[in-house]
Parts: sequence; structure tokens; C-alpha cells
Amino acid sequence: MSDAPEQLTLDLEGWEGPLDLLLSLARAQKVDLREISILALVEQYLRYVERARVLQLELAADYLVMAAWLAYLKSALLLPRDPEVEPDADELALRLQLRLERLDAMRDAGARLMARDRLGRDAFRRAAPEGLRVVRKAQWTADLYGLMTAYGRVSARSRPVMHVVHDREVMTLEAAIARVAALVGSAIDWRAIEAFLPEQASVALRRSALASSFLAALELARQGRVELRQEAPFAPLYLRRPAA
Amino acid sequence: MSAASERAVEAVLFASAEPLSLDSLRAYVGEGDGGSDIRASLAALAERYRGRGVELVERGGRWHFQTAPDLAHLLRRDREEVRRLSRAGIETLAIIAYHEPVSRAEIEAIRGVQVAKGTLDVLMEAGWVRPAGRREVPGRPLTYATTPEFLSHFGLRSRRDLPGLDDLRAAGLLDPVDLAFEQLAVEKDADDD
Amino acid sequence: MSAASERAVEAVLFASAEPLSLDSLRAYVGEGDGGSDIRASLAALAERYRGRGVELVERGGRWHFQTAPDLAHLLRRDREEVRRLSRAGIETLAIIAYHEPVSRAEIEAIRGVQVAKGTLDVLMEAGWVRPAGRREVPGRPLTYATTPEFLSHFGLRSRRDLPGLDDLRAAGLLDPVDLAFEQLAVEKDADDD
Repeated sequence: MSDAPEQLTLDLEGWEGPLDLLLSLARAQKVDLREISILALVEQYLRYVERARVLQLELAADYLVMAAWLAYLKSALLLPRDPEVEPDADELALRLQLRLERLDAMRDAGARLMARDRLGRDAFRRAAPEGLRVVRKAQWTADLYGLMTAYGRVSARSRPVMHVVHDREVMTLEAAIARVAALVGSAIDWRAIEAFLPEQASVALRRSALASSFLAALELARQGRVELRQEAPFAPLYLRRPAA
Repeated sequence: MSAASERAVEAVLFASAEPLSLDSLRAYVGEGDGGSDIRASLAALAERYRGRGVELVERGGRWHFQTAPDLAHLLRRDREEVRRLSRAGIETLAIIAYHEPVSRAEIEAIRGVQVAKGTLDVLMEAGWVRPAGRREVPGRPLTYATTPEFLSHFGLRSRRDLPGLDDLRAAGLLDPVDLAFEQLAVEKDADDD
Repeated sequence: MSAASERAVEAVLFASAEPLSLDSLRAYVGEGDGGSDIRASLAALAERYRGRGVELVERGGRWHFQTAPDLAHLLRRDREEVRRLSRAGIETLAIIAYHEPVSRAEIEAIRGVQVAKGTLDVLMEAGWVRPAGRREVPGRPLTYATTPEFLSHFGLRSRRDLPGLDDLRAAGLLDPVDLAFEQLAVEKDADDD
């Protein structure tokens, strides 16, 4: 740690991963990347990592993985070619070289991009444009049927409610009480409530009579003037005169 | 005046968020070949842009570019959108059509609901309703009536073509909802028997 | 092309806060004497402004006026410096621009490191990069591409103007390593014969 210049050159903070470091080392060879000596590059990288280790610098795992892989590549490159091993070392070296070329190309492209005349740095748009406006104009639509139903709706809602239920017969509660009381007076046995309804009645009147007669039966039962029996909810409702 | 100074003044004025005085321009462009350089550049630019779509103008000793006033109409564009009238809108329109001229209070009495200011605005924007004078009663309320565009949009030759109440009743459009419902219930019972 | 159309296009482009496409221009200026009118006006205006302090430029099919880049030194003062991209940001942007549409995994394959979470965010926030649909391969990875603002910002008429694009393509440097490798193997075999 005492060797300051050495440590500076080993500042791994500056590299974005092993490929980045490899590319920097390759560029230091000062030849076209296509002409580069992969073997020399591998040795440089391994030497670098070794020195970091001697200096007890902490290396990220991916640098060590790359080091292991490059060590393998180096031995494969140095050993006689074994046709059984796929892919062979030359192929691996070539792939590494292709990757370095591609990263180098993009790094270069990025630099050229940043050096262009950039808007807001080298060229400026008008700072206070009048601005363009889009005026949204509604084209309203409605149809005659909609107009008619709307008026019908309003009229129905607001017209004085002339609920003259002219064609509707009803049996009032009073009438039902009188009727049920009279009929039950003559009934010794249980009789279903339907037997107390007028026979010659319209559907609407029978509905009204049923409702009124039911209420009448409840009222008469309360007064002790009739007994009620029902086996189960919604079962037929029977009425008779109280036993004694 | 140099061509370089003219270009510089042009660029600085274009890129400035505010009109610039001679002093401000000088601060950006530099003195150049002499103090009168900027003044000459401004004069040359004003001449160059005269009658173009963009003009160089001076207001109170400060200079700026602006689009030519006679082209202001180009800077806005109308976009039409088809929109259906709301329920409140069509009900209010119907009431005006059947009862015109009618005041806002009368519309509210018939609808049984308040009429929002926006509702009448929409009907007037659509061109179907117009103010139709004031009623000579206390408060002198404004009344509303329909327009010829109303008739043509709804395919009517005159207001007399509007279906009358009898027509509406015959079409079943006047039956209150609850009555119609009861009718249905009774019919259903009859079917069951 | 009429002088009136040229003035109109000039005014609308001057007034617009955004670069405008032919279609947008047509919506404001109107068809004029013919569909090609606007295109002709743009060409005439570009010619008229050439070499001036302000220039008419086309970026990704959209047109705008901007100051001449050689006058940048006059205008940079008290202007916010364009945000500096990190090295990772610059490389990632270049990879997207030269390879688009490109997935995150493809970017990582070229750079040899993971794309940090913030890197794509920064590029998208700057408005230079956008998601460009998923690739129909296993995992359906999202791809990224550049935007019209990217072209405007870097002064490119179109992606074809990317510096060195043709050379990189001819050298096969935009092909994936696998493809390039196969290519080389084929050439090598041919040489060996």
C-alpha cells in the first residue's frame, strides 16, 4: 500500500468490469484491434490481477472469473491443439477479440455522438416561441328521437300526477274486515284464505282483496275473533271461528 | 457593420427569452468593429426580415423577433370533435323547443331540477338556442328560444313539426315510469293465470 | 411554391415550441396550392437561411429553426449546461442508436457488464430513448430505440446520419459476435481452399 504510483495504476474503480479493463490494455498495445496479440493481452491482464492481489486490493468476483478463464485460454493457446476440444483456443481468442472490437466501436461512436453540435449546448431553439394552439371545437350532436324521449321524460316527471286509478278496483281494509268477519262466522272448519275472496273479481281486484283479507285476518286474530293456521312459511293460510 | 455581426445579433435575438436592449446585445455579441456595429446590424436585419413571416421589431429600445401579425391566424388550428348532448342538455333543449320563449326559472320548474349555467352555454355553442329577449315581469328574466339551425339539425321544417303531446302519448313516451311498470306487473299476473 | 406559403411556413415554424412534421405544418398552414407546396417552401427557406445566424434544419422528418452551431460561444453564457452523461450512459445510448431496436441483454453482451438500473432511466428521462416493443423470442424481452428528440438533440437528419454508421456496418461491427464469428469462419475456409 506504500507504493502510491503503483496503486494509482491499479485503481480498479475506474474500470467498468473486466472487458473494459481488457479493452484499455489492448488499446495500450497501440495496434489495430484486429492485429492484437491475445496472448500478450492475457498475460497483461493476469499480471494486473496478480499485482492487485499482492497489494491486497479487493477485486470484484467478475475480475477473478475473467482471470480464471483467461488463464485457461492462455494454457490452451500454448499447448498443442487438441482436435477433440471444442471450441478450440483460437476460436475463443477470436471471439474475445471480436467482443473487444465491438465495445471499442461503440465507445468510439458514443464519443463522436457527444462531440456533435448538440441542441442546448451548441445550437439553440427559439427561447420564447409564441406557441401554436389547437382549439378544440365541439360539434354537438343529438337526434329527434332523443329530443322527443327527453320531453316525454320531463313531462312525465313534472306533470301534475293525475294518478286517477280509474280502471282499478280495490278492496279496502275496512271492507275486507267486514267481509272476512261475516264469512268466518259461518265457518266451523278450517278454510283457506282464498275462500274468503270475491269469486267474480278481476285479477287486479283479487290481488287487492287477497292483501286486504290477509291484513283483515291478522286484525281479527288480534281481536280474538278468528284463529289462523299455517304449516310452514308460504304454505296455505287457513282461517276458522275460534273454538269456543 | 459586418456580416459576422449581423449573424451574431440574429442568433442572440433568436435565442433570447426576452427582448434585448442595445447594451444587452453588446454584452453578448461584443463590440466588434465599433459601437455602431450592433445598431447597423439591427437595421440590416430589420430590412432583411421585412415582409417575411417573421419580423424584427423594436419596442421601447428593446429588440425581438416575432411572427408577422397578419399571420397570427395560422398559429391556431381548430379541431372538431363530435360530442353527444348530455341528458340535462337534451332535456333543456326539448323544454325550450316546446315552450319557447322560456326563462331559465321556467325551465327549472318544468324539469324539476336546476339548470346548470354550462348546459345553456353548450346549447348556444351548438347554435341551437339563442337568447330571445327579456320577459317584462319583475326581475326581467332572459328568455331562450330555438334557432333555424335547431330546425335544420333535427330535420324539422318548423316548430309545428314537433310531435305534440298526443303523439308522444300515443308513442308511449309520456307514460310515467311507475305506471308503466305496474301495467307490466298486472299483465304478467294475467299471463300466469 | 408561393411566397405566401413560404411566409406561412416560416411564421408557423418560428412560433412553434416543437419541431413540426410536414403533416403538422399542413394542419396549420393549409394545403395551399398543392400538397408539395409545403415541401417546396421548406426547401426554399432552408436555402434562404443557409449561412445565417439562424438555420432551418430537418431532424427525423420534423423541422425547426435553431441558431448556427458556430455561434455557440456567444450563446452559452448563463445557460444551463447540457447534463453530462456518465460513460455508461454514453455507451448505452450509442449501442441503442446504432443497433436499435435492442434489448437490455444485447446491450449487456456488448458492454460486458450489467446495465445499471439508472442508466436506461436517465436516457428515457432525457427523452432520447423509448421502449420499442417486445421481441418475439422466449422471455419476450423489451427492446429500446431512439426518439425524434434524440435526432434533434444530436443534430441528425435521420439515423442514417449517425457518425460512421456505414463504416461500422460494412466492417460487420454492428453484427452480434456469433454472426461475425461464423462469417469469419466461412471466409477463412474459402481462403484455405
